Amino acid sequence: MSEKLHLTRDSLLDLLRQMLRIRRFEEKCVELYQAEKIRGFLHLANGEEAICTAAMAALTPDDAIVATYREHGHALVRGVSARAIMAELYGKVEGCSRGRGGSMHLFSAAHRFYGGYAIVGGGLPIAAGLALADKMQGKKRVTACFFGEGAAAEGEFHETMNLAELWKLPVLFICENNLYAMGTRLDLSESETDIHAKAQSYRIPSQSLDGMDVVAVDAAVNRAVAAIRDGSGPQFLECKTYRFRAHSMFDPQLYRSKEEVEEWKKRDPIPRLANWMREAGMLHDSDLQKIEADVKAEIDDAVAFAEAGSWEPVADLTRHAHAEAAS
Amino acid sequence: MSEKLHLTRDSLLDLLRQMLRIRRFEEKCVELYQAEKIRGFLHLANGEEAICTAAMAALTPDDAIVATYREHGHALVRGVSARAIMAELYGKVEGCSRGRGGSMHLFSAAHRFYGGYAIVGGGLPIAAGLALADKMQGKKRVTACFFGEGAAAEGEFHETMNLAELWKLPVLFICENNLYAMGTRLDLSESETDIHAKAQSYRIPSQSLDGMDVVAVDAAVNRAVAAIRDGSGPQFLECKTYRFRAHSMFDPQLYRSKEEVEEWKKRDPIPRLANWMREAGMLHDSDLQKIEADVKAEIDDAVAFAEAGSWEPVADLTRHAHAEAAS
Amino acid sequence: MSEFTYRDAAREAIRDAMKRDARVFLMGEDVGHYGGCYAVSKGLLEEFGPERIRDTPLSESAFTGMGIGAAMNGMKPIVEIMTVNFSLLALDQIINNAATIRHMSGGQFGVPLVIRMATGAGRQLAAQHSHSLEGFYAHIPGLKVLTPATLEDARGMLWTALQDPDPVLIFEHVMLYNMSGTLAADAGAVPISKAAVRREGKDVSLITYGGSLHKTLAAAGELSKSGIDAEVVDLRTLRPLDDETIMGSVRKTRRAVIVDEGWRTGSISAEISARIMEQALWSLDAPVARVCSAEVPIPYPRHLEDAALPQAPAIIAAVRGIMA
Amino acid sequence: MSEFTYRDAAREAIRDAMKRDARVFLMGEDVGHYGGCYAVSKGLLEEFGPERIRDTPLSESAFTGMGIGAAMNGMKPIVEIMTVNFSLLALDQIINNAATIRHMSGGQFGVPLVIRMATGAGRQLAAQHSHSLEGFYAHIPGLKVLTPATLEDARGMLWTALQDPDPVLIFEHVMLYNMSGTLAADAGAVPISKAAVRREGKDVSLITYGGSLHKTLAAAGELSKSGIDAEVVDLRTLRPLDDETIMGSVRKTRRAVIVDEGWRTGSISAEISARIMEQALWSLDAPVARVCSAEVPIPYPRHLEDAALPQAPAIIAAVRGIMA
Ligand SMILES: Cc1ncc(C[n+]2csc(CCOP(=O)(O)OP(=O)(O)O)c2C)c(N)n1
Ligand SMILES: Cc1ncc(C[n+]2csc(CCOP(=O)(O)OP(=O)(O)O)c2C)c(N)n1
Ligand SMILES: [Mg+2]
Ligand SMILES: [Mg+2]
Repeated sequence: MSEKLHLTRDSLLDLLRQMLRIRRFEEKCVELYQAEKIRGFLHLANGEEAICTAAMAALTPDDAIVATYREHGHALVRGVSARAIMAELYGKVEGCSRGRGGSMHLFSAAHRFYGGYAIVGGGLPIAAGLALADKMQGKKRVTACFFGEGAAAEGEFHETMNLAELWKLPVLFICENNLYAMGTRLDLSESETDIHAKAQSYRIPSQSLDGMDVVAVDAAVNRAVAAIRDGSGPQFLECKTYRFRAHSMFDPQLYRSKEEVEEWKKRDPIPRLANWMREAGMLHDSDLQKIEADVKAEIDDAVAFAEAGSWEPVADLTRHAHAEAAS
Repeated sequence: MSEKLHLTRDSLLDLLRQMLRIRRFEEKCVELYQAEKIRGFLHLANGEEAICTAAMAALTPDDAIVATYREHGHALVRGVSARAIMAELYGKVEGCSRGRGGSMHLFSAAHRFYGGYAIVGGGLPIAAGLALADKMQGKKRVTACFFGEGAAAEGEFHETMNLAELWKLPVLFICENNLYAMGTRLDLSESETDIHAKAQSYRIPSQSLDGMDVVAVDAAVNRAVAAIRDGSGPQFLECKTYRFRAHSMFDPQLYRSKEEVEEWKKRDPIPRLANWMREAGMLHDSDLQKIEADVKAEIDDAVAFAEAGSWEPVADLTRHAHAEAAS
Repeated sequence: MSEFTYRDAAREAIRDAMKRDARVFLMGEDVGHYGGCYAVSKGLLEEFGPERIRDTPLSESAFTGMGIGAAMNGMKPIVEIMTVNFSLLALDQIINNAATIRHMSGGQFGVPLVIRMATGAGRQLAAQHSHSLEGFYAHIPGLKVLTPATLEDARGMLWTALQDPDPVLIFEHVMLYNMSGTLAADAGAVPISKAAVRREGKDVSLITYGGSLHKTLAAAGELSKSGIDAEVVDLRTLRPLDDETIMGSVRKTRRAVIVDEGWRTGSISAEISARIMEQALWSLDAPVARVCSAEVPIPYPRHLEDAALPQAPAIIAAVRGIMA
Repeated sequence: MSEFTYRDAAREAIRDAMKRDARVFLMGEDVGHYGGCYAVSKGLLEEFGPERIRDTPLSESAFTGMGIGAAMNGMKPIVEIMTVNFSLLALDQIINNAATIRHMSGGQFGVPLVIRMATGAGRQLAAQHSHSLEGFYAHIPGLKVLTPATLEDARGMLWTALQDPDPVLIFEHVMLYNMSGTLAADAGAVPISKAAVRREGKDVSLITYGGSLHKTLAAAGELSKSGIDAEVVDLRTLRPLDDETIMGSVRKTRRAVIVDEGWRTGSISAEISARIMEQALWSLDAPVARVCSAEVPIPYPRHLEDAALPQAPAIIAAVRGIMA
């Protein structure tokens, strides 16, 4: 593992805990989807947990987050409660978007979590706009914008990269490059498959790294965030990762081989960190058991909370299309 | 002047003649606009004539052209008659688009002139599509796509560059970089102002050249077209040029200085070629007088033709929204 | 006769067209290796190869524009935009180019392009994945807009669309893909110029299309139990509208309810109501009523999504409202 | 009172807003150094500087989306999209984001964004530069759509729009920019919730908005010469529509003609006709008529463009048609 330097055992344990929270939370989501408690599209990030986990650790509550439809982990690590997220997946009023958004649209004003966006590439201009507002208001905040490599093909990616650098906006672009956009492999969709080089073509400082190495991501994000706070403009991180599960619950995965998936599973960021900590004598089975137990308790509690949640009355159907008269 | 090699005196004379046709034609357009014979938007290319002139010389009748709203010269040199173009500017049925399109929308099926497009960037995907069809049909044709540097900011530029290279399409992208998009100077709109580098970021073979040097453009286009015909995929040429006149007839030109314009006028491609030919003993005043006389005659004839042209009956208003039942 | 789903019918239509005309090809996101986001094109990559079943990057504007260019140059592209929601990214190409090129060129260039896309709500996909914008597309001169609601039309409209010299949009409602039924072995091209009376009736005309057809037929069935004999008109084509069939039905029943999954304000249902006003006002015994989607982005929870969309009970209530 | 053009009024509205609220800024193509494609923002760069008068690249989708983000984070952006024709490139951001974020977030995040754009035909700009799509925008829940047709509204609607917690679109008709008149020295914010009766009349209601208002008033003047006393209703706001004023006028005059520069099929005129059908059918003495644009991309030649758009003679003919 690279550049562990500034990380203490506690912070490493926390990274491990957070990744496990996401993993277990999403495993529970699969059950609940099969039980038809969760509906619509459900996109899981098994295998990709290191990226949002490390990123959130480097950001402050003052910073802003923009994510995609594959954002359970981002919201969870950002601090949105498992209860509020699970209730949202159930479509209950107690959900973080009052049940209106569902899995693809998690929002939380309290956490400056500006949402999960389900139009690929659609969140990028919004992130740049959030950053523009911070800059115009003289705030030293960073907006972190997460997106998949598939978004790099969209015109909005191009337009946003140019404007972010042209106006030196405090945005951290984090590309979660899991090699596939639904069933389309990167080399079938990009003439230049080096995503981080694309960002450089707009003069944005850019780096490609192993997204399965939470410590490496942590170091890179900390460096990038520091540079952005210094006012030097946007930064771009391409995190190479892999989606262990299907794109969504409807995906037969005809486009990749079981072998390929198994190969990548060997690089699973969670055991990878755990083993490394063990070898370094920083993790004992008891620690892991404790974490797993805490996580299980948290998730069971979240499910109970969601189950007990309430359905918004049909009479309120047209609410939130517009602001409600301040009362 | 660079690489004149394959150019004979006759071909050089023809380049000169073509550039003068465009220049004089557009000067006449200004008069006619002031006389309210031509209406709507009128975009002139004074100063930029070398690019389309050299490009058309390298293309065969089998190749296809896609241009912008600043395309009088492109159509003229491509072979669309001055009569048909002038009649179009008048809005007469005898116009190359039956008067329906006007200055921004010149079309000519007979010349595979696929049109002037007035949504910036909008012609790029169409050019790639024309090329895709040629490739799928095994035709060794080239589609030449002209656009301004302002189009490089549009998402459609990005999407088209990627797809053209990804699918190795036979397109020649010719960027007429005149430094301004309406009143916006390149460095106020692009974080990376080197346009030809943008094309390279998609792995498209790309070159930047002096668009005021018709001989240089001729050489570059010939090289690029040959490469495309060999099946190696798209090529990109950035031709640095300058618009001597206003963006359109409504432009007060607040955004640039008279001095800057005067500086660029010293590089006017027409006297530049003429003087160089004179020095090389390839051009005599009598030649120039002859060309000017021929051009004037052609334009006067075109105006007379347009004047004598007919207005499409109002009863035909809704024609051409859809194909007409083959009769 | 064999058992088919709407999805199968749409796939058969593509296969058949690809086999009959070498100029036809399919281009869109995940139409190949993934098998199509709604599995319509499953197996076609294996059958026809990557030259004719083209997976594209996430570049809706460019590949739609490329479809336009290819159509102008001898090919017959079928562009698949996964869903109408994403077609907003390609709208410039569809409206400013596909719909205008023939006109701008004075009739010289045509765009024989077919664009297929999924439309509609009902799968709890929430606010960004549940639009029904086919009615908006029907506002654009130069376009034709088809909304197959039956297996026959899913199977037969594509070929007819491909023969059209101008751009044709085909909207496949997401809730219809799994609808199954039988399809004649020789099922093939169908005309697209006429609406269809799917149920004869004399008391009221229920005018609808696409995913709402089946809810409307269900409502008509319910109404018959209480002695109300409803006629159900399936518009099939939203542009151009078949005024003759619409007015014929309304003049007969003297009452009409329009069922449209579009948001009520400015939906195609408004145009139909306005045309009835203009062409058949004096035949009416009651105001034309509309059952449309609520004026709110589609919410995720099932109960709210159901409430946001036209449903049989609301259709029945609307009919009773104007029968009174 | 001082002599003003509609353009001046629109500029004054921006200047005033910039001065009163430091959160307000203007962003769009050529709003700065060029002075605005229709000269609306001329001089503002010099007055407010490049931080608040932001020239953007040709990136409609990104700068519109950035306006959304900035609005969600404490600013009050005015995004200028040169013309509605180019707004198609930003439609994904406007419809899928601006209009849905409040709803998708369960009311947590608002988008107090104002988007200004020029709309309409009449300057011989042909098929790609002459759309009137404000009626389509009026179809989208979550948006408000304003169409100032007078100096007072050009001057006063912007401030009101900026106070709105949700996205507001302002459509300025290209043929109005040079319209001149007087404006009270203290002219300021105006309400946007009500339509305005611009001319009182008892025989027929002429319902219109934007660039068509003045043609309609001219027609009303002509009609009065032949003893037909027409009332002219300026909708002012297309979403939400002011049913009360519309129905009030129609119930009084018992006849209505809607004048709308949108293409006839699926234009906002259809929605108004449908609402009259639903809310005032029994008050009608004649079918509601519509005068809209012909179903064709706008042609370049003056005579064909004129023929494609609503004009006073057609309005007069439509009125006579239903007075008979
Ligand atoms: C504009 C748009 N086009 C298509 C889709 C359908 N779609 C949803 S996710 C997806 C793949 C996106 O891939 P990527 O950006 O790599 O993110 P990942 O899913 O791999 O995390 C597609 C095509 C969409 N949501 N938005
Ligand atoms: C999508 C779009 N946005 C804005 C405009 C208005 N407009 C017309 S030309 C132009 C400048 C284009 O500059 P460039 O591409 O460099 O071409 P040039 O005019 O310099 O030849 C603009 C902004 C347009 N026509 N299309
Ligand atoms: Mg991916
Ligand atoms: Mg330029």
